[in-house]
Amino acid sequence: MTLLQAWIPLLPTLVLTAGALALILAEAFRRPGPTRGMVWGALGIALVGLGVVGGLLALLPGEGPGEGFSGMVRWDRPAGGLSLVLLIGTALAVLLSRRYLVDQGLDRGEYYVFLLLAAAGMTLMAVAQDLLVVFLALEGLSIPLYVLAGFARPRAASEEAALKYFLLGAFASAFLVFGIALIFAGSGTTQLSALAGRLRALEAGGRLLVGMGSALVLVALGFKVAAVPFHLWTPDVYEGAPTPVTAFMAAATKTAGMAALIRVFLIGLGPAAEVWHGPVAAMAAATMVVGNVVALLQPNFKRMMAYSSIAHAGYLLLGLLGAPGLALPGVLFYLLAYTFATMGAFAVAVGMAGSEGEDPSLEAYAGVARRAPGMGTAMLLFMLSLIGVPPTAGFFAKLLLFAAAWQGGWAGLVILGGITTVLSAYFYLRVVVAMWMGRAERERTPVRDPWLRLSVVLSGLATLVLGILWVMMGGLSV
Amino acid sequence: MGEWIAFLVLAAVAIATALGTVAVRNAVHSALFLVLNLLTVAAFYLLLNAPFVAMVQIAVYAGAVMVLFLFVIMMLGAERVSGAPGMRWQIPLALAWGGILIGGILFAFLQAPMELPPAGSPPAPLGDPAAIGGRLLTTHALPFEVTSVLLLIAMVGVVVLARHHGSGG
Amino acid sequence: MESLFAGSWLIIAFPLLGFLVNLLSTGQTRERTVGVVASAAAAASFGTSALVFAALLARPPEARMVEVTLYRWAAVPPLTVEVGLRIDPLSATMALLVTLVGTLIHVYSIGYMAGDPYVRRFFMFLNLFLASMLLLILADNFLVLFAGWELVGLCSYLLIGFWFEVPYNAGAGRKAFIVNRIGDFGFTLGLLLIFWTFGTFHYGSIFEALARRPLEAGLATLMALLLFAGVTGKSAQIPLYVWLPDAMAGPTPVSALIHAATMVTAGVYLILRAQPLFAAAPAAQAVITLVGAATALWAALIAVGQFDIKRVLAFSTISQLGSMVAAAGAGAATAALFHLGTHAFFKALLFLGAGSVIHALAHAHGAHGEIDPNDMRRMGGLARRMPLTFWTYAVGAAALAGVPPLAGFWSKEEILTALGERGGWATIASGLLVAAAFLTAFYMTRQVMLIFAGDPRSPAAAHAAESSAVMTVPLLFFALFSIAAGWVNAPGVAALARWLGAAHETTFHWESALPTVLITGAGILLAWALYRPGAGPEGVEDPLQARLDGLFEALRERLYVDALYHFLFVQPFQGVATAVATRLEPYGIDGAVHGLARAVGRAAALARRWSTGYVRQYGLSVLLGAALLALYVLAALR
Amino acid sequence: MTVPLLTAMLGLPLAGALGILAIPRDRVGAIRWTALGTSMAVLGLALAVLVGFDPQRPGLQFVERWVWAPAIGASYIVGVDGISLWLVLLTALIFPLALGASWTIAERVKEYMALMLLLEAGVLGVFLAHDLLLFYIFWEFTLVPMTLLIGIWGGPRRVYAAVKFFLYTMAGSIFMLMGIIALWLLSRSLTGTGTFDLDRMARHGSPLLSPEAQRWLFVAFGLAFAVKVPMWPFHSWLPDAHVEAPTAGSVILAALLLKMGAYGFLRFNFSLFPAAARALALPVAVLAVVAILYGALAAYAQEDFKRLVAFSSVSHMGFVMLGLAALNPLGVQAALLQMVNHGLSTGGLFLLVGMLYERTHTRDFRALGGLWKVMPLYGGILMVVGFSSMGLPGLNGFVGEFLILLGSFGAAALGPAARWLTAAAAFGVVLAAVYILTMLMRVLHGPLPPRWQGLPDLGGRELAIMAPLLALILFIGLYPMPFFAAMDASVRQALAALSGAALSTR
Amino acid sequence: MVTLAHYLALSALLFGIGAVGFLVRRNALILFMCVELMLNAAGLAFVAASRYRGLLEGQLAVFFVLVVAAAEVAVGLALMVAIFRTKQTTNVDDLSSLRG
Repeated sequence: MTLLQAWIPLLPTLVLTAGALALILAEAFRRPGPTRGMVWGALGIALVGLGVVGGLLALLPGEGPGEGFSGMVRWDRPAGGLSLVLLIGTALAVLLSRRYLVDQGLDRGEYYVFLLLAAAGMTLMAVAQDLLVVFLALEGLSIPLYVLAGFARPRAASEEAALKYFLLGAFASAFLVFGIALIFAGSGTTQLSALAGRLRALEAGGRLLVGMGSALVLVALGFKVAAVPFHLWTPDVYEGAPTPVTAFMAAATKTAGMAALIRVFLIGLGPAAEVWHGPVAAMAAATMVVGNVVALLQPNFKRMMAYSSIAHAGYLLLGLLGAPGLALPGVLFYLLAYTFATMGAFAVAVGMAGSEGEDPSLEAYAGVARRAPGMGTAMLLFMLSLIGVPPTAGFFAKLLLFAAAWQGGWAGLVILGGITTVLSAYFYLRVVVAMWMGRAERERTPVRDPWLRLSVVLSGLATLVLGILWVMMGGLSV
Repeated sequence: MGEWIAFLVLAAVAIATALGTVAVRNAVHSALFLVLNLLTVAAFYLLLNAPFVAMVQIAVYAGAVMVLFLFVIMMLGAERVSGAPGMRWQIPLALAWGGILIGGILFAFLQAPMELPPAGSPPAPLGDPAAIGGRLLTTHALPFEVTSVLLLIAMVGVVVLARHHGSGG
Repeated sequence: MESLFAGSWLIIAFPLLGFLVNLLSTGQTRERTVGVVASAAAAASFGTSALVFAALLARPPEARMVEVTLYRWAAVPPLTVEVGLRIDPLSATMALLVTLVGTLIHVYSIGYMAGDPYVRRFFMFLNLFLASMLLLILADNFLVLFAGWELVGLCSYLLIGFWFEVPYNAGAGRKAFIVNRIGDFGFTLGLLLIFWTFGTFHYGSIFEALARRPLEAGLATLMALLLFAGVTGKSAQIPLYVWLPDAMAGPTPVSALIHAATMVTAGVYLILRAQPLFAAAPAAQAVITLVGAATALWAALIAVGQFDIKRVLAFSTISQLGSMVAAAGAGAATAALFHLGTHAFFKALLFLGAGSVIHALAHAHGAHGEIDPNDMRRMGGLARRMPLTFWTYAVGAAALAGVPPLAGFWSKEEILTALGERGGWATIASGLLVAAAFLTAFYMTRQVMLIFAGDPRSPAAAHAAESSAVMTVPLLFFALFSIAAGWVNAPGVAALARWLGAAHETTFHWESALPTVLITGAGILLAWALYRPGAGPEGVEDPLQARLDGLFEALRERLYVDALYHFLFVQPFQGVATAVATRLEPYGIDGAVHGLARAVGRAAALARRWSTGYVRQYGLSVLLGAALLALYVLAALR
Repeated sequence: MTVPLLTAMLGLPLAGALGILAIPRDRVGAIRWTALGTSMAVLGLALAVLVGFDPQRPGLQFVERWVWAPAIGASYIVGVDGISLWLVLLTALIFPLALGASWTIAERVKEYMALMLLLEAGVLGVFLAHDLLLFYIFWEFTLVPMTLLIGIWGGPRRVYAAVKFFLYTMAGSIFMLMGIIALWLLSRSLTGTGTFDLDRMARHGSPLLSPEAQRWLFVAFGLAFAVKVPMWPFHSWLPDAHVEAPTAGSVILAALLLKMGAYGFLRFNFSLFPAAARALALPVAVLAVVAILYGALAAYAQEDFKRLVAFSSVSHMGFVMLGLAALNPLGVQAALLQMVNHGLSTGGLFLLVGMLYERTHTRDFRALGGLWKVMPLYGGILMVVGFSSMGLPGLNGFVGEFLILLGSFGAAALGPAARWLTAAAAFGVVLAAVYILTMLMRVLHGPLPPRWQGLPDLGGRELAIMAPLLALILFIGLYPMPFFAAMDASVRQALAALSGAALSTR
Repeated sequence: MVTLAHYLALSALLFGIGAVGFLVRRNALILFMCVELMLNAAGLAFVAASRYRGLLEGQLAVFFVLVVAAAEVAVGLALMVAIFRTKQTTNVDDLSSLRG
């Protein structure tokens, strides 16, 4: 492996980090005023990152160049897919943020810096091949998010969200570190492929140590993807954080968390699947049930979407249990579909926030489709995709994921997934009902903003045709 | 035998200071207990043939970080929090779950002791700062760089968070 | 002549055409034209029937069966149904009878319905009825017969509720249809059984199969009784006769045509049509005969206590149908058909006469809407004001009562003789019929006396005038038939018997007929004694009512059968339906759905409380998860 | 195959919907006529299919096949056979009528018409698809426009009804999805990539299923279909959906969407799980009979015209299911025809209810009555359609119901219970007379309340909508032969596969 | 002889004390200090494992954890200061307006 090849896995992260640093400098020397330039810059960086990932995916078929930096990182198909999803989420987040920031008086350039830095941490997670890198990537994405969650300071909700996120995040990180320490103690390595190689040969004590360590790692990663019972931070933080940040967290953080789970559990602990399948299955079941059930009663759109994100974490965990050939493509595609639908939905929510003060309650959405049919249609599509109604991407995603899990021998869980899907239809429909069938006393009209519209249209189109295209193009063989 | 005595004494101090950190009412005292605890652990590090990490622990952690803590506590006057402690069932439950978790882990360790080479004959350069420095620039160059970026992020983050709202640009 | 058979479908087509012409004609068509078109259609049908009848007559007796297949209706293995006509002496006679009576009543209706706002609708329904009835008669298989059977029921429904603005009429129509449907429930099952036994609905094939191999007795009995269930509905036998008296709510020509002369005899026709099937089930035959005879007596009894002019006739019709069913059930096809024919004439005559009376009372000077023109207690003395109606009515009544040598006498005697020859249970039936004959003579005399004798008991009756020619001419026709039709099959002539190819002729004995005649005479005399003018005390509307008191009240209330049915069937049905709709559905079926939703909602509310908003408590949950995972690892890896 | 007729049929409504989106919102006339024109064009294509259909050939005709996702073996297979032919035609016929009945919709016409066309594409897709995945996509897709139609243009409780409809049907469908996944995984174990191709699955996949697995899958698919049919006791979404839906919505729901359920049983459950179909025919038949009687009883006691018709649907669909459960040509063909019949007569009844409601703004029987006096045409048509619904000979309902009874009476699949079940079902015919005649009485008969004195009779547009229905009601009643002729070969082939080698007519 | 197990047990105890402390205290600063305690416990485990395994990676890991923890502390304390400025409290129980 040449030196150059070693850098390949880091390319997306490097692009994002370098871009973020450049933006810091630009922000420092920028004349006070609108941040249009920062948006273009951030968008450009995200798109370059996207181009890099796309180029890598196109140029490096198969398993890619393998590990780099002493086995710390690795570029492979899942890494490529995860990076792609992450960068799409980032680009959409950039698109939908500006309007909100301007309307809420938060229009400061640092926002985009932190967005890109968080994205850099996430892309690092996608290629992490060592538990230490996993930890660093986790911190790298979390610290900017702590700041972003509190970005609407001194709004009380934003501050509360930031502190809760921070305290619980730090708490969870501690579990992660202790878990890594135990794994290291038990196996003598933190490198994931080495760990996978040694698992079978471990003596009883080592197995127990690695097991305990993995359990603690699962706690931390479960916390990040918002799996029950580690999910409780999610609704509060989602509700309190500025809406574009919530969108970014819901989509990209979920993806990063899944990236960590994929890398640690599917790759590092893959040979011990029969051990961790049980608890992950239990978590998946609990997460699907709790997320969907509690979402039923949420009167607040953002909070509802938080529980929705919890529920989807459950489905994604189901994907982890899938049969080898199907699980990974299933999870990846699910993340992609989920990202588009969630980002799109939040984009509409951002549009609804308007300049007159944000009202995330569902009543505020009443009758919107009458005044803005485009927004209404888009939201309908996103909700359908989140439910999993054909022909949206969400349907194909669920189909593949369920098939994977069924093949993996988890038919019962799949059926539970199906039942909870029906439950979920209720709360997603509430949004549709409000927008299409509701009437409000004080009617709100979504703001018109080209960036926002672009993000909605892109997400909508992707939600509508992406599923079909992806499956058509053999998306399963990722 | 000396190793045992050292271990036991240090362990007792570590546990005591940890309990102190958790239990005392005053946040300043708590922080001071934590400093003690960190120092104790640094002593462990020395015992475990890791002088470099011990130094870092003392300098960065017990020194810089904890000073920061104390500074903030003092600045905010947040030695004690007001209001009645709610959620009385929180404490027994926390003890119970924590007990189960730690009990489980301990049980695991004691059930299946590691069959590892006895301490005492470690490879020579193990705790050597030079060796660590070398590794940081070779095998662990990536994490090293990442941490540098992290520190930068933290720095900018603190600036953003600390800046008075509305001061603009 | 032979090619006539190929065109025999025209018998059905003509009235249908009349129906369509009137349906598509604009609302501006003159009322008269509508009636003429309809009557012409009926007449054309009658003409065609006559021609076909003649053509059949021209054939040698053993070749008097022609089948005309029109088209293939459905072919789904193993079922094949061809819509076809079967022209044989039975169907040809029925067709001739129906078209004849039908045509006369069409003509009569032109006068009777004059001025009604819905004349066009009336004649459409009448034509449609005729077409359906002819379909029923001429069908060559059970399925098409059933189609006609249901369609005549439909027309009956439409015409009973013709004056739909009166809720009672609409209810009567609905009652008729539903009661018939109950009978048809059995009929349908019978058809299903027939199909899965014989593999076809075609009469010819079924009769052949029966001739080749006799049917197992139980199966045959079941089949026959199921078909008979349909008969009890259509021909108003116990227990389903209750609809017919209410059916009098329709215009009187309808009562004459549908609820006396033709449709109600469809049941009898069915038994005759499927005679081989019934013959294979002697047990069923016994049941049918006894039910028929019992119906005859039961209805005659109730008829005694009625005041509504048409209702008396309705119960009389039920009674007469009972005797036909008894005969048909006993296998006396000739007798049954004979009585069917004579009854058609004299009962049509009576109804039209009654219609004439009603029409006269309703349209009498200064009496508009003040009285119920059907109530015999408001009549009296009409013989002088409406002589033609009186005389024809008297003929009809005498024929019905069985006064020799009028038509009714011969046919009734033939039935009694046939039953007597059959012996056994048939003897019981004939006993019942004789008792019914006594009552028949009694209530008909009572009716004639109440209507025509004495003094007018209302201003309307005092001012009533004879009806127009368009109404009286058909009366005369029918009177003629009522007098003469009996001779078609009178002793020695026996044309009908030979025509139908009866295996043996019933022999007529004056010795056996004499007691019946005497009993009939006794009935007439008793009624005369009671009801002759001046017989009873002044001011008493009905002497019999005064004498019998409670019993008469029971008769008037139709022996409480309707009330009993209401209590036994209607109320429970409504109760169950209401319970289903207002209890079981919302609280049971949908309640389960809602309950599930509520349970999920409760669970959601409960789970929401997990999210308390306290960071430390969230951490507790994390720790709990960690503890559980640690326990799992311990359990799994130790 | 030169012209992809069926794809054109599917694409046309979609194109029409897109076209409508391009028309400015206030040009209501253009929007309406575009929608109607599109649906008429679809009807034209459907008639072309009818003309080109060869009734002698049992298999699929006009087949188009394209493996669009080779990686998972998902294919686009559309075709018609004797089983789907009449349902496709019914769909193509009902939509123009429903659109015609929607002329009175004044609010958000653009969305309405676009949704109607989307719905048409969805329903057609359900009847045309011969690939499990494609079928499921269309199947679920129909939910969306229908839910919106109910929820936006419906009555006072429209939101409740719409959400209930969506959730209830989806709750059923999700199990079908599970079944499809299971089958796909089975096919994957055979071929490597797997397939959703119905025919391949039925030929090669199903025989490998154990009887127990077949039963589970039958139930999984069956739940989806049972909710849609709806079979008792899964029907309680139906009255609400029907009552609240706008007229056209009710019509399409009754005439087409319910058919999808029964069609699904025949198309999928029978061909994929023959052993289970034989084993479970009896329970299905029992539920069907319960539905017949229950629906009729409930219908009788309704005070709302539309609700009565809705419950009558439950009863009628019970007949359809009984016919299917008979598993013999008579029962199945009659059930298929009865689906069309029910579409015509119940669809017609809903249209009539709608027309009445537009005039009176009430559907409460207690407020109605005597209307025959002011609306003679309406009364006549209501009677004919009502009689069709209660199975009067000479009209279409009789053909279906009687032949279904005939089929189930001799159904070997139902064993000794066949006759008792049939008898109970036949009693449903009596009950049908009870509720239909009661309905007629309460609407048309009796004295006319003064407030309805000036009610106008049906107009030209309304007559034009009812005319094709009446013509078909009569035609099928008098001459059903061509309908049976076209389905005979296909049904027999399906049943032959069902009963293995021994083809029995019982 | 002191074995790895002993060290790990000690670190587990420290970790547990920290974790429980996080749950029973109300002062956000103390909560945070408890987290530091937990991280510290993990560091001990790392170093002990490093020593007994004869691998340097454990010590390197501790180094990284320390640095990251410092970064985290900086951000966290800044956040708390910021919140104190608006809410005048460091009691986490006072920050519970978002719930349900």
